[in-house]
Amino acid sequence: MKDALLEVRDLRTVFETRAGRICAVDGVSVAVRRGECLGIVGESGSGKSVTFASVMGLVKAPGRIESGTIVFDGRDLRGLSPRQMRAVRGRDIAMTMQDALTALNPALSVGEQIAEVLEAHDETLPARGAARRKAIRKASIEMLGLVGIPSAETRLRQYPHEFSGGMRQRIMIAIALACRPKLLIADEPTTALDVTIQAQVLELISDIRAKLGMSVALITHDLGVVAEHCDRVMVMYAGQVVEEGPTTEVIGAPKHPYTQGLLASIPRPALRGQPIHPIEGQVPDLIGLAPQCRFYSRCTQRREACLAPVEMRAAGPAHNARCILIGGDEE
Amino acid sequence: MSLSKLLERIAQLVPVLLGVSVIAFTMMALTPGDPVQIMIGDQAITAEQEAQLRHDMGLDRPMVERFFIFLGNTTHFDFGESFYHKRPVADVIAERLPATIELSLVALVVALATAIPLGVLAAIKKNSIFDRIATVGSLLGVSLPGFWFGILLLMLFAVHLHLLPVSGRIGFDSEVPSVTGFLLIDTLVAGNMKAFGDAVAHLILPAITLGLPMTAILMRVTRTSMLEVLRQDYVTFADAKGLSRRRVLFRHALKNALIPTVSVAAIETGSLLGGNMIVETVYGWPGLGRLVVESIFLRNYPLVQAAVLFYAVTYVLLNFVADLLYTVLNPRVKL
Amino acid sequence: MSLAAETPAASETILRRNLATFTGNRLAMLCALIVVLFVVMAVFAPWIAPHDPNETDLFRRLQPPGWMAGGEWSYVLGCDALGRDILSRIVYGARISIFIGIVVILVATTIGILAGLAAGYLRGWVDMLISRIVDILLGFPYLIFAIGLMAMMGPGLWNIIFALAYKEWVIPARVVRGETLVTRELEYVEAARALGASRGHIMLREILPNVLSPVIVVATIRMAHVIILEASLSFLGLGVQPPTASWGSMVADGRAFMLEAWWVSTFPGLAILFLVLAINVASQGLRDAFDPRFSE
Amino acid sequence: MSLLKVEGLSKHYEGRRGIFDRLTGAKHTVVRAVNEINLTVEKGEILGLIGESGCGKSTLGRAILRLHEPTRGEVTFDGTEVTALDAAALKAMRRRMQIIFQDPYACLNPRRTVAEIVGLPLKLHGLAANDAELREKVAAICAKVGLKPGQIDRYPHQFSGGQRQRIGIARALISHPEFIVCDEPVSALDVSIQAQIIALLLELKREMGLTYLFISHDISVIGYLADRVAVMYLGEIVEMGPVEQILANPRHPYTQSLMSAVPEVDHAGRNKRIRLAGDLPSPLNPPKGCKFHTRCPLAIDACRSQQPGAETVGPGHTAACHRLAENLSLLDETQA
Amino acid sequence: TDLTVGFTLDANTLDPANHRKRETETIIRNMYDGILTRDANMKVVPQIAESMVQVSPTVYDFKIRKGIKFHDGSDLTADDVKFTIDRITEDGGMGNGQTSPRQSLMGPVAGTEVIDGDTVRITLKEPWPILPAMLPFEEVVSKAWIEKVGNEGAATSENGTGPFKLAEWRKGDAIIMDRFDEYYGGSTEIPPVGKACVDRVIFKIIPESASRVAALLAGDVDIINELPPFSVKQVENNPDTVVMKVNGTRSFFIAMNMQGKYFADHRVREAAAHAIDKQLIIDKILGGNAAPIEGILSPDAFAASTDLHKYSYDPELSKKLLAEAGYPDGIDITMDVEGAFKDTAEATASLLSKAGFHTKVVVGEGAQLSEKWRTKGGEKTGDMYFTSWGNGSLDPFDIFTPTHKTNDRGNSAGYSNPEVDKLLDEAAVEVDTVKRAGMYHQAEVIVNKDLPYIYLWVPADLYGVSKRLKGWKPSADSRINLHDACIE
Ligand SMILES: Nc1ncnc2c1ncn2[C@@H]1O[C@H](COP(=O)(O)OP(=O)(O)OP(=O)(O)O)[C@@H](O)[C@H]1O
Ligand SMILES: Nc1ncnc2c1ncn2[C@@H]1O[C@H](COP(=O)(O)OP(=O)(O)OP(=O)(O)O)[C@@H](O)[C@H]1O
Ligand SMILES: [Mg+2]
Ligand SMILES: [Mg+2]
Repeated sequence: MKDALLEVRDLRTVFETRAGRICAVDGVSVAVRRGECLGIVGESGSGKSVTFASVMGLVKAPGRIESGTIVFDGRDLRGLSPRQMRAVRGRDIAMTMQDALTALNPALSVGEQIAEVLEAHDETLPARGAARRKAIRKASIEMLGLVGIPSAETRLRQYPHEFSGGMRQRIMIAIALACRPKLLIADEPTTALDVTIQAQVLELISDIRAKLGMSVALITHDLGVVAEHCDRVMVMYAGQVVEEGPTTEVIGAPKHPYTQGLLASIPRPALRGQPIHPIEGQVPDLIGLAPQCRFYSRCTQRREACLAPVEMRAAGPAHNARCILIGGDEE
Repeated sequence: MSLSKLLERIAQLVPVLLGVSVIAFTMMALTPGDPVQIMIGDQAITAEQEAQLRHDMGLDRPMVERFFIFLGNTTHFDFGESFYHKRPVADVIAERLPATIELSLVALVVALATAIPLGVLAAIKKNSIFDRIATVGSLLGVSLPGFWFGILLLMLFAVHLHLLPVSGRIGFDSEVPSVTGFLLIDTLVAGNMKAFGDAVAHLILPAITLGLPMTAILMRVTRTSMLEVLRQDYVTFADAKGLSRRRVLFRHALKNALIPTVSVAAIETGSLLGGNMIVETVYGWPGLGRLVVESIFLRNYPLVQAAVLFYAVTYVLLNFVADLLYTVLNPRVKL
Repeated sequence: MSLAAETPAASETILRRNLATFTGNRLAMLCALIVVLFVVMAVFAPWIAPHDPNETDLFRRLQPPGWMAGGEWSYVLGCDALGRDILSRIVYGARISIFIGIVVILVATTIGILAGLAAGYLRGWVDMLISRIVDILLGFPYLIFAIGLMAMMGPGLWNIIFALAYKEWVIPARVVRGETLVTRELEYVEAARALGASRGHIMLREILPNVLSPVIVVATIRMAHVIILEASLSFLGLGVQPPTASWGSMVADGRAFMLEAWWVSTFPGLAILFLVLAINVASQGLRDAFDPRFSE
Repeated sequence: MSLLKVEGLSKHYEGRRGIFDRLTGAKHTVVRAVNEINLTVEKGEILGLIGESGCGKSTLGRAILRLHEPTRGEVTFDGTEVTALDAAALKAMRRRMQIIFQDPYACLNPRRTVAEIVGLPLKLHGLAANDAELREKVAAICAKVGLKPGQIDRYPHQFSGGQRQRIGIARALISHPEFIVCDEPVSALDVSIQAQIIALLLELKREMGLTYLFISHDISVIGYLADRVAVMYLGEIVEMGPVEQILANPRHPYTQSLMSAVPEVDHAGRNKRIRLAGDLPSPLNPPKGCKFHTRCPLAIDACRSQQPGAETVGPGHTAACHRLAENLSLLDETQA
Repeated sequence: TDLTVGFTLDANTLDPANHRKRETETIIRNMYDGILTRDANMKVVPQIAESMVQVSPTVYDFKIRKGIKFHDGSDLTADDVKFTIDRITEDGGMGNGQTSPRQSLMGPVAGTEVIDGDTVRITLKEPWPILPAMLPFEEVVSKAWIEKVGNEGAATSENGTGPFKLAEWRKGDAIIMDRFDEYYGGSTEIPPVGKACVDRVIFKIIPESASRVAALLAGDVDIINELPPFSVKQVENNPDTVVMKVNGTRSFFIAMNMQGKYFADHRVREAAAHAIDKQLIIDKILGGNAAPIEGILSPDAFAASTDLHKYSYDPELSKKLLAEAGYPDGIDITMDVEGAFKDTAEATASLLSKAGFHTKVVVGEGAQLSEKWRTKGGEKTGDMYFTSWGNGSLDPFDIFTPTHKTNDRGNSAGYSNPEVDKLLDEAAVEVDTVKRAGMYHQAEVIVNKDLPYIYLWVPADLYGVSKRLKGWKPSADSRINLHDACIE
């Protein structure tokens, strides 16, 4: 993809555990274009977070990236030394985490937690001394203002527990955006929040994206959020991408039975009185998976051919899905 | 911290100290053995003389009355007179305290200074050879009976190798004026480096014997809590921010990991203070622990009661200090 | 309604799974084995000990170990000041150390569990009372407390056990109270209440099984500690009665001969070290297996 | 007569006060989690209870069951005043009123097998003559919620979240209760599993003639399954009525903003959005007057000083707002 | 030059009139001199007194030497001596209604007066011939100084007339004394007379005996007291140290409860006496450093008998006697002992066991055991009590009477023989030493036959001493007088 900011190809990340080998990310290819918002949806454990932790080089033991390429802005991230990778993290690619309460260090003031990213990455700052400190302070206040936290001067001295959940999420966003990254990975930024606050935060991310012209990878399991905020969407299931494409297409005309089932199982006031059709069964265990369609056991349209490995197929100009029903060449 | 919380803390001391007093008093009172008899030993005494002695020691009053006298006096820091020293118990204890406190503090500092870096290192290099050695070493540390280990060290370093002195706090060539009672400080105040070195040499073996189990415990606690903290989201987030490894480890992780270390250290320091009579016995260290044990055997009631109260107060104060430290390490906790 | 996918595990219990983790830990297993060996040694002391542990023979006074000049192989580890066989005394001494360790921990843990459950679940004045007692006992230095009690009660095996258990229960009580405070707020406890379960049922059947594993872990660690404490009491001359051998008193009696007959106190000292170390390592393994919060 | 009637129910949590706070006369810190709630639940209906985190939904549910002793107010169940029962009578009453919890992990005792967990109510109430009968009953109810008979001797950790939730449901159902408080039974579950559980709950309701108080923060779920809805804000019910009414014509500004904040698949591209400023105030220091005034774009002076009472705005539809009469819509206000 | 003593216990106080502890006195004695003292052979000789005259059985005159200075520079006068004795002997003599705990050591003193300027007269209520033997236990203080500093001051500082003056007292650790250069020289009968030899002496407190030995071997200290017998070889093998010993004054014996079930029978007691091989234990455990005894008195004591019947080691005879007494299978008994003597008691017990007394040793604390055994006529429980009695004065009055007189304070055996009581009472006030010795001898013979105790041994006091040390000899009363000691 020519305007891709981030291009991940055939990523495979595994965890060696006592119980066995977990292939958490199994041949995932993903591209995030400049300026776009890509939504990543999938059930818990489908590999959304691990995929992007791999991108950030943050997969910790017992996990490791087994294969695949990760190219960011023309650079191969997998080839970088840990030191070089640290320079990329926080400056070029930033990340927010699901639970702001646990992601902000409870023992450090909010000011310090913002300042240290600037300290680590911002080369435009004066070299040292009071001027540097002043510049950092000014930039911190500016960031808090950007995410809509009033009276930033006093707030900088406070600790995370002195903020509400929504404010913490904004602070985390402020920290992530402090160095104006090119890509923001927002890992379930709103799951822990109430709807009214969730709306505020999502809107904030959209606003800032527009303002700074950055790309966003928005991880969520709420299809509603994707529908409202993302340009494109990628659906993951059991470590694999099962469908990807423009949001309107994927939600309007899903091609993969899983995506279809997912959409059908959302309870909606519109469906009052009618039975919903949940996807039966549950996500398969990632240990010792057979090389077959991962959705096989739950699929209402499964057939013999699904027992062979299934590749992604084009379902439209920019719309792909991993199902043999696509393209009519079903046996 | 609010004043009312502070007062509350102090108020909490009252039932504890009262309880400790009651137990200490009844324990001593119920213990068979008569201080007067012990004092007289084999020597001749008439019944009147014995009664007189008993009266002078205040032992001729009924037990309940004695208890209330003891309580009443305690409230204005009068702990009575030591039966054998014939001086106020407070003075006798005060003379022995610096030695005990100095030894305990040095053991504590040594323990913290070794345990924390080792624990952090073991956590970072989890499952490495270093980690394994540190783990086994720390288990060994808590498993060594101090009284035996102390003797071994003494035999090795003092008797066979002549590297360190056998007993006492300082040699006699190095006389320094007593300012604080803490020889490490006094020698420095006097500017006498030779005396300081001498005091340090005397401290080494007792401090190791006393501090080793604590080092071991603190190391394990630090390692465990460090591992726990390293798993936390905020550490991942700090990594995601691209901070240097050092900053992530020490500023983000260690500050949080120290919280359990501090509370365990507080409890363990209490047991250092109260448990060092063994080390004091082995190394002839002129501290309070030995005095208290001797006093129990000699039925020196006032001294035992006062010393036990002292330990209890120290224990509560240590925990208080730990609480204060918490607030530094963990802003969520407010006193 | 059917569930297509099955959960992986066969019918295994948590206990079994934990035990499997534990048995997978080779060092811990080895140490558990050593502990068992010590226990076997204690139980079968009369068959294992080569000599009567109390048989004095002043002509063998301070006889060196078998491999040293003047030693005899039938008295492998040498003899003490009264010419008694050190090996036999160590074998018999295991009885005292292990018995005291086990009984003290059993008594203390039982009391501690009950007190901790009551304080943590019932709260209010019960908690207030128990917590204050705990505070008071914690403020009392352990050894001084034990020495005082021993002075009060006089020497003797059971008195040692009492003297140690009186204070020891505080530790499991604190642990259980803390765990109970957390557990009582969990929804399954609330569910039991919603079903009409009594307080007794909730404390003993719902909460207790879930606070047990930290208690077991603490109990083993403390057992190691209690063994050293008993030895310390013996060291201070407040241990079991002679001629009964206790490792602590053997070290204590032997320390005077450290210069001329190192073996008298060194071997019992090593025995304490090995047993306590083995218990500690095994309990570390238990802790890793049973209480994942502590393990890595 | 309604199956359940709640009148003036309040639950306040009192903070601990130290001796010196008492001496100096410092105030109690009181969390007014639930304040003066009135509601009824008819037999066979589902009353949905919705509101933001911390607004007191769970507390209300538990206070109704007397799992948390209410501070004030009355709860009447099928003509019996639950709040006046003694311990024995309450125990008997618990057969008839049950609860299903949010967290499928915390709500099952990890040390008990499914059979023990589900069989507990039978044991406690002496509903099974012997072990064989107990197992039989357990197996039957487990089958009903979709668990296999072979699974009943397993431990909770061997099940997935959805299956655990089924176990919790089986436990609540085995004593054949008439009324169940469902405290967010699906919010911890994945979308696909969530749908399974919702379908199951609806099926059971139909089959067994159950009545639910269904707590959720997800308007879509409530909108899908509830007959009537109560909207809670900071310990109080601000609006209550038939679900169609509330969805189509929310009258309270809070309800309106709640509705518009929900991201919906169907509304992709929607550009109307009410943006509420700020967070839910702390129940420790709730605002004076109308609790919502700190965030309400429509607030007027009266809202800051006077608490509005519930007014009927339609058939079975009540709301508590000073500006109901003006029949304003927030959407119009903020978009203007 | 410094001389360091590795010493077992710290002084409780420095006030000579306010303690009851041998070790405290040993320390104090180097700073304070007494009216009388003893030489190395335990002979009582004048020190601050120039001479002593017994005017009548109840009146003693002491002429006080001139030119003696206290450490503060003031002169010692007869008034100071009177003050010293009054302070100890008068009820409430310490002030504040307190009586000196040493009062009982001074016997029936009626009063003290200063006659003709430099003579102090002590008057007794009744004859008490051992007053001269007891006076060396007391030290003279300065009246003016005590009045100035009070009891508190006297407890932690000193103003004596002795060869050393206090430099520093590191409580629990050491007492450091400097030579007193204006020292009058000490007792004229103990040469050399003059100032002390060393500049400074240090009593370093090392309670652990192994550490004390270690300190000596390491050269940290020059003298250690209470050298354990088994360390003798170590100290002797070390090229720089030697062992010095002196006959002790503490008699060891086993009390048999004559009110109890078994030991009321003389045959059982005799059997027990024959069951113990004293010499074996002395040789093996005490390293040969003890003298066996057949009566309570140490061989060095006044009037000690040398011709008492020996109960030889004969376990067969023991068994026979036991069988005669009706116990052919032996008896199960317990033996109480204090922790300090555990090993000898256990060795003894094992010998007893071999002879049919199946003996269980019960270690108790001193305080508890004396409550159990020294009942002064009260009921007694228990079978045997392995104990000892010190006799620093080496006068039978102080050991024989308390342990053998009916219901006396040390009569653990519960022994009662009116004849012995009478002899002891009379001997206590008999002024004629020959007659007195005869009485004690008679009593010893009776007691030896009655056998309330098994008399064991009197251990020697052992000291480890550096070879650098010259001119010092240990003393039987376990004092360590450093006046004459020199360091090379
Ligand atoms: N540290 C780890 N050790 C072992 N397995 C892991 C680890 N981290 C993740 N996994 C495995 O990787 C799989 C994918 O995890 P991931 O966190 O990416 O899921 P997710 O899609 O982000 O889910 P969620 O919505 O719950 O955040 C999980 O099934 C999990 O079993
Ligand atoms: N045991 C308690 N003690 C003190 N305060 C409590 C207690 N339980 C709940 N609260 C407080 O009462 C208020 C209402 O809590 P509740 O759990 O009922 O909210 P909720 O609406 O169920 O929230 P959620 O959606 O997060 O479950 C909250 O502010 C909470 O902090
Ligand atoms: Mg995730
Ligand atoms: Mg809730």
